Amino acid sequence: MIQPVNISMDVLNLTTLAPMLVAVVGALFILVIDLFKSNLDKSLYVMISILFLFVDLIAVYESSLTFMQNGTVIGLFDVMQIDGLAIVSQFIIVIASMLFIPLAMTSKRFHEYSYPEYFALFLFMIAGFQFMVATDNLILIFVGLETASLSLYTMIAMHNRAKSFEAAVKYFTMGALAAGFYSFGAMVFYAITGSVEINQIAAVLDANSYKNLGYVFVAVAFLLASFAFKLSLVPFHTWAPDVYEGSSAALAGYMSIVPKIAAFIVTMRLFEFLVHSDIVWLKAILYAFVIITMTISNLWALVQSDVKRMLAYSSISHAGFAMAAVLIGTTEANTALLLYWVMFTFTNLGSFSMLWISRQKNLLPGQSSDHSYEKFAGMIKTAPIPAVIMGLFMLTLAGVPPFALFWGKLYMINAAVISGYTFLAFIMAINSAIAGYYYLKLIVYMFMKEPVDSRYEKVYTKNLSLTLKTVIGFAAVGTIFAVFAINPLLNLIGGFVYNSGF
Amino acid sequence: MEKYLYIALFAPLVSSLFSSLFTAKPKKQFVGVIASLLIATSFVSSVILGFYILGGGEAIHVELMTWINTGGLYIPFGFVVDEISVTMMFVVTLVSMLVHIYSNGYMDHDPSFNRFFAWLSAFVFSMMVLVMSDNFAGLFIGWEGVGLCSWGLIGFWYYKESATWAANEAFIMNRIADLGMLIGLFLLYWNTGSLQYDVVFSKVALLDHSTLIWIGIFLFIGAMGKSAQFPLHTWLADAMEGPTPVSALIHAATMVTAGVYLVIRSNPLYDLVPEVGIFIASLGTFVAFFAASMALVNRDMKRIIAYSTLSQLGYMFAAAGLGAYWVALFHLMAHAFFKALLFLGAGNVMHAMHDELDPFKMGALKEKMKWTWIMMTVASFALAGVFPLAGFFSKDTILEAAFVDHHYVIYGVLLFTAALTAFYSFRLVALIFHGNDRYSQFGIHPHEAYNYMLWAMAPLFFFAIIAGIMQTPFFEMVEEALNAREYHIHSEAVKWIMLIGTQVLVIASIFYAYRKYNRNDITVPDGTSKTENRLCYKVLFNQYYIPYFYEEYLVKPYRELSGLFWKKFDLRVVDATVDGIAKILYNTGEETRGMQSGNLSVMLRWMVVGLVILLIFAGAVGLAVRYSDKILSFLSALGV
Amino acid sequence: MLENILTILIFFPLIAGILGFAIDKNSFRAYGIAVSLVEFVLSLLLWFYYDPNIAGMQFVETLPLIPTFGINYFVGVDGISMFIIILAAFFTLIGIASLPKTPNEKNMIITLLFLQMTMVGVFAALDAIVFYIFWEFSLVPMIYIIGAWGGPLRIYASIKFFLYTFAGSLIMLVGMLFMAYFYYQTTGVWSFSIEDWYNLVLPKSYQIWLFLAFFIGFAIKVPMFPFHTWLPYAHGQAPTIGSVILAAILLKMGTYAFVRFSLPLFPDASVFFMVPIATISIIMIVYTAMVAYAQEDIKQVVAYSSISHMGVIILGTFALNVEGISGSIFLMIGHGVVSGALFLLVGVIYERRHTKLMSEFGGLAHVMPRYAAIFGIFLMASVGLPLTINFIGEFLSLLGFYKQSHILTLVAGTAIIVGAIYMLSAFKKAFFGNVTKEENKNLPDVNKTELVALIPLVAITIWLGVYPKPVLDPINKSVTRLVKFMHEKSRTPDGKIRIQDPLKVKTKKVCSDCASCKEGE
Amino acid sequence: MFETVAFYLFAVLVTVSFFIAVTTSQALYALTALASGMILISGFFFILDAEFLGAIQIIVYSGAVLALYAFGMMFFDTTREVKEKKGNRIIIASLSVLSVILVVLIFAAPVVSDNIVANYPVVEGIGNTEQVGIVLFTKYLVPFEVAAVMLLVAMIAGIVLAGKKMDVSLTLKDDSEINNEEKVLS
Amino acid sequence: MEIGLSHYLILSTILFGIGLYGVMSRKNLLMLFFATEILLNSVNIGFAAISHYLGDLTGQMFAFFVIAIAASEVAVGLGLLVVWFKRHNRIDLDEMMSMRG
Repeated sequence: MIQPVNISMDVLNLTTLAPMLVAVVGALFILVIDLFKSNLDKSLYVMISILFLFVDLIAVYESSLTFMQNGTVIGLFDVMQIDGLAIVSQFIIVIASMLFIPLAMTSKRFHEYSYPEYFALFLFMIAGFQFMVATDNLILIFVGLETASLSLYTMIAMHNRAKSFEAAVKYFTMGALAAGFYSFGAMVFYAITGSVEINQIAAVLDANSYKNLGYVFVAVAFLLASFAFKLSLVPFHTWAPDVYEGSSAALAGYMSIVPKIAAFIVTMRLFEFLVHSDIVWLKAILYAFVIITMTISNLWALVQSDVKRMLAYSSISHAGFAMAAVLIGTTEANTALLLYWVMFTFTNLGSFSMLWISRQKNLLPGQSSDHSYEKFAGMIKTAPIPAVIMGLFMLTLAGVPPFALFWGKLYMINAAVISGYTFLAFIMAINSAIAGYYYLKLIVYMFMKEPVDSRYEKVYTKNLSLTLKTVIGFAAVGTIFAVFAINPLLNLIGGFVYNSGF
Repeated sequence: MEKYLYIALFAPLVSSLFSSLFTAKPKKQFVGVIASLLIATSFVSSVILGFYILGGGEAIHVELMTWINTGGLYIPFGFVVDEISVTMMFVVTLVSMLVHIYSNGYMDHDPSFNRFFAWLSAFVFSMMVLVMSDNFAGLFIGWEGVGLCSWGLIGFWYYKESATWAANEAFIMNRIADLGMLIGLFLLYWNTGSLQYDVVFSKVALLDHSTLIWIGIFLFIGAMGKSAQFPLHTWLADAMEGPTPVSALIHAATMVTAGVYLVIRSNPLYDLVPEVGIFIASLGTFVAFFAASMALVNRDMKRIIAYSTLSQLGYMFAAAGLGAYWVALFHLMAHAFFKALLFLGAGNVMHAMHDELDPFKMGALKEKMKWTWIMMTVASFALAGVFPLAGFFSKDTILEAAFVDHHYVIYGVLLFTAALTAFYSFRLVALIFHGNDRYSQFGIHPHEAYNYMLWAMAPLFFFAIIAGIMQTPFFEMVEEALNAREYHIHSEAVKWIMLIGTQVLVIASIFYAYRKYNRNDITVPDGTSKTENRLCYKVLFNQYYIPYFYEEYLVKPYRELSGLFWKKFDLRVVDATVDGIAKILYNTGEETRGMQSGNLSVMLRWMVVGLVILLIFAGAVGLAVRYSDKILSFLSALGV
Repeated sequence: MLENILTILIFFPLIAGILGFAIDKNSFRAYGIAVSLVEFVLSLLLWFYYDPNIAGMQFVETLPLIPTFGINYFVGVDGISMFIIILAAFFTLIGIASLPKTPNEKNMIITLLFLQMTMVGVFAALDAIVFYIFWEFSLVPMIYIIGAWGGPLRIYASIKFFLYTFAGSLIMLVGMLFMAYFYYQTTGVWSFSIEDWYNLVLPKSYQIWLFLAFFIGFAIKVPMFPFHTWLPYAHGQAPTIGSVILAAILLKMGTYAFVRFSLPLFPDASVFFMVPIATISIIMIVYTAMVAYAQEDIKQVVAYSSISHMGVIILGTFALNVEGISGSIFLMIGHGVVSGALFLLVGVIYERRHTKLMSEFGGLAHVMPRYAAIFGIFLMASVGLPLTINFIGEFLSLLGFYKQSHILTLVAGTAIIVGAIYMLSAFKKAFFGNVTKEENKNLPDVNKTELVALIPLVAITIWLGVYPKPVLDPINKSVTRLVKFMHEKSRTPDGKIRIQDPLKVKTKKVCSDCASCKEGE
Repeated sequence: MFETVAFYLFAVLVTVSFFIAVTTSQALYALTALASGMILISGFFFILDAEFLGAIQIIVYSGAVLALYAFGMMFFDTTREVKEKKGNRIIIASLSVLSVILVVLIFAAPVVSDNIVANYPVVEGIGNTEQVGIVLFTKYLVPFEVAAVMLLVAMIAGIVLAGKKMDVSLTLKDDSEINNEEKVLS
Repeated sequence: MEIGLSHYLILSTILFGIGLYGVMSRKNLLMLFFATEILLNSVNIGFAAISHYLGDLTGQMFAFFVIAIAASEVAVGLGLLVVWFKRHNRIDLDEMMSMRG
């Protein structure tokens, strides 16, 4: 007979759901407002989103306090798992979102911002990512991932021009394939462990001492393929440049940060025990992934003629760089990954915002893409301050100290060094050097060349508004003074990561 | 007495700095006068010091300040006035003073009159530092300083290609030797812990013999450069591109003798290594003959005198090498007088002949330039070593020394060279002053030099005649410092035979020279005469083809190799490698970017390919699991 | 104030530069001169209050930056670094003061001020990461100077410069991280302080690898053969001021780093690599001197001569004794002054004729006598004439290395010959002979602005050549400490022999050949 | 025995219909084949005692998904032939076959089922639907709700993307143009 | 012969392979989406089978969510196709090559 379900609310730990719920409620709230009064200005929605995200942030903060007291909180039938990784990554997700949403407040009007639904989708997406990182249940991960992805596809397409449709379709189709991979991988794990929870999978595999090695291989291969798609590791990266180019710069920047950190968290959860299980195959595979991704995407970035595509390839390379942390798998490495990503958030926020403010509606004469290098030629002469700021972000991306990303790189390489991955550290260093070229190329165009066409000089700040200025200023300050934030961040992240057992 | 030391040392510096203030200005007569006065001050001080030392005074030793002090190395600006340095000071300041005075006239019409005095005084200062320093490093300062001034003065007429070329050649050749000298200094320092003469010489006896030999050789290499010994001799003849007073001062009387001075100064060292001494003496003898032979046929008045200088330097080295340091020093002094006189006389002739140097184009100048003729003739007699002029005393002693020490080959060669010396000296005198006048066909109207120029030459004339009587007091003075001894040939008869034989030989040479060149049918050689086409003549005239050899086999290859290194190696190999790496990276990107075809199907296929690769790898590993140990060890080598 | 003087020295130009954005561009030069003058005076204060009797670090400041990871803002100077800092301040001052008319003058001066910050920072940093920050950041203003104001190939040159040095220093960074990790393993504490690292004694095999990692970074910066090819481009394309700073200060970063890092951290590896590095130095000296001889562009001659001189500096550094290292440090200063001055001089003529090809000149001594005289002075300093600043450094470097290898020193000593060859021939081509080109007939001689820059340099060249004591003494003191320290730290027998205790050497030398001492060895 | 026969029957049928679905060039055939394959798959679910899933499969796929596709086909006018290049068939086929073979090789080995604890065991005597319901609303409550959000997102996406407002792109228009139009509208 | 879990898994794999083939070969976007449905369905069979053989309901849960996800994807995918089709009047993916390199 069916027993009545009788569970006390305390055990459920409903607070674990709070942050995501806030986001969902915010999205619904926006939809409801639209029901009552349409044609409201985008600024309203932006601010509402930020407000809800702020509440979301507070909720995350609350859960972080709980974590600091009680350790990992498990809620809602063990589905929600709020550990340090979840908290840190939620911080990153929410804060990054708060910083990226205001980019909607351009002085020019773009199609997607005329929809309140856009902001609703944005919040749904955030909720999806938050679910992804706050659980170790493969089902919830899958559902959260799809929620976020579907929102993202739609938002890309809402930019409403041929390239953005193309981008959305490509992303969508490949995402569907990746979803297939994911589910197949999950199925195989389920077959050998009878569970879809990562902890359980690990426990069972351990207890069986990996007897079903072939099955594990298949499962890992499929899951890795699907996450490699999300993380844009070569050769699963092919969507990234096209999608970045097709979507608005604001969204492209967002895509380079938030979905990836969510995917990284899941990857870390999934591979942490596998990496430590002495499966040589997995290590070798990850090693190859990391090195190939870092290197070859760098080489592709070298030959780009469009800044946004270049940044897309550079993001791929950075993802490869961060992926090294998963390979290394130590606490230091995981901490380094998160630190790297925090730094990367600020830097990419800045650089994509700079692209965003220079976005023009129609292509300039003689240009084949939105942000070709030539467009920036001689920028120092016509728009010195934006040029300096853009240069700053490029230097940061290249890892020139003392700017933000340098510290990320430092810790990442250090993590490799202390775990004995000398060769990897060496490759990382070499790749950073190669990467210097294409970032420098933009600086060269901006600072050392003469403007090609006097018409260009107006475009650099065409899209600028006070809000965007603020965001860019925030990013710039963040990158310049990152050095002072490293120590607290390091302690914080390190503590969270260590106490979650990673 | 110290103040005289400082005056002697720094008066030339003041003179140089003062003159250099006016370098960019047109000629100022007072510059020359003041410079000459300051050098005269220096001379007077030197004389005072000389008398002090001559009177048995203690050597004066001062330390001005620290120069370099690091690690175990301590080098002060220290100066010493002892028997050796005071001799040199006397010679240097005397000749310099006279040359300064003389130059007032000689450089009369030169637009760079002021600059000339700046350089010239700077040279005197450097020379004084060289001879007065109490350590090897200070000597090296002066050493390089005189090199610099020599560069500036040879290339004084910098618009002349040949002059600047000669200047650079002199500088670079000297540098080659300086390297040897530096190595010598390093050896001294690391073996004795100091570069001070007194410390070094007190410790040389403790060093092992091979080290000493090396030190001796390297120091002598330094001396070879400055004193233009074979094979570094070519610069001296080319240095005659400079103004003639410069040749008189630097390339006859002072700088070129610095090498001899070094050997004399290092006598405690060379005493310990007689092997090196023999080598020095042999080389000196060789150079004496070698240079004299080239002087026989040369057709450039100044070059002839330069070769004679070279030859006489050979004599000095021969003496120094044989341990007869005091003889070498004495010859150095005597040589300075008559050779400077000879050069200044040549300067007069050049002035008169509008810088014509070929003696074949002169002739019969004795009527027009009586005093010059007299002085040059006397100087030539002195050079030839005719009794009772200066050269007789100094040169003859060298011969005696060689004979007494049983170095008969050296003796023989030197004796023969003495005859050659007499011949080329009077070949020159005869061609210039005697015979028919051949200059008028070139439209030249010679005249005697200014009186004060002649007066400036007078003291040299005087010393060239009477220097012989200074031999005994000089000997007494340096007896202790240089461990000097008289050379006495055992048998009185042998002694007289030698003396008279030498004189006869010399005078015979002189007569031969006169007979051959004091003729009225002498014409300007045009390369057609039989003599000129003789192989022997050609070899000598082309200086044994040594400059040609240097140009063809050293300079040219160096230039070509440099070009090769730059164009072929640096740009094509080293730089191209770096660029090549960058290019390979870039091209790899360019080649493989086709992977991003933009076609969705292809993108999806890439994803599947990735998956299949993962699976294949999985399969491969699954098979290889049993070899996991080996794989593990391989990967751990990679740092996994 | 005095306690924080280094911090002020480092960040004053930065702040001044940032404030400078607000200043009108027509009045900017005065501002630049004022700022750099203040900086220079401050650096002189540093010297004034420097206690020459203390060999160790002075004016030390510490501020935790990332204490968890042992990264601190930790600065200080000793005799080795102080004078290069002063030189940096000095060259910035005269660089700005003698700046010819430049487009975007304001940007240029601000960039120079930024550059100055990094230069001072590199030489003052005692924390590896802080050092690295300044080291890397110095590239940024430099590429801007080259790339924005340079010649036709400026972009190629600046990219090459940046990437080359960037790649090298990243490998160096890996080395630093390893070093810190070893320190952590030994002590359980993270630290990037160089002074802490000094206390770490590593096995020779570790030392060798770490030495190589550091070496790549330093060697490219120096630049050592065969990593030198960026330099001719950078110099050839850079504007005068860029070349001056590059040659005078930036190149010294590499050689300084050898003294600061490689020698004391890896004494055994230094001994191990002494001969190979000396060989490279010799190649640098002779080979680049020959390449310099083949140049047609007078600036390239000076550029290649820089490489050649850097060879001597490296050689002196790896003499591993007080004489050699002091000499190499003194030569850093000397070469800074002289090559900086030579580049300034080349700039003077470039301003007038907009060409640097020697074939375009000839007979300049006629039309520009003062210019020729000053050029001649620096020429002679460059070939290492005694009583000029370069001689002391070169002499001591070679002297020092002679202790280690006689043959190599003999070959390296050809520096004084080959140096004279290319320098004199260049001088001859440009200055001697008759004026053949019509354009050259009426060239104005050096003007007051240029003299303002050149006269002090002449003064320094001769002053320090005649009386190096004020500079050499502190250097000597610090170097003695360094060598003594290396001697104590070295673990291999070879190291003990090669690196002799500087305090004992003196006594031993007196009786170096008597039997009793030989038995003792 | 029945199970075996049914398995093979369904397996063959599903494979064939899916194969047709991916190879035929006629969209209508493909859709029909897909639909039949979907429905046949539910047969497996019934065999495997997952009646609830079987029902959902039929309802969702043939009811919703295929209806949507059918609508799409009409909208997109798929009677028009899309040229399908045949060039790379071999690569594609070999890639898929290779992946299948690799996985199948591994799957041929039986699963070792040690240490597996059924977290939500199938209880005898209770209908599959009830069981599923219990698990779904306890353990999988959160995913369920998130799935609801996901469907909402999909709905919004569908509405927004297919909506009329997308026909005119503000992104491509100049701001002045947009403002003018708005004035006209108001 | 007893039908074991392996049979189902192999069937699932084969169907997955068919799906992969479709995904890679289809140029008509609509038909490409069919293939993605096949991928997900093949996995569902596997889940149901495992669930059956383990006697555990989780597999069915997973399959349930997969179905939900498939349905959502269809909605979004069709929406994207609609906007694309409105602009270009065709849904051939070879037309979609404006971004490359």
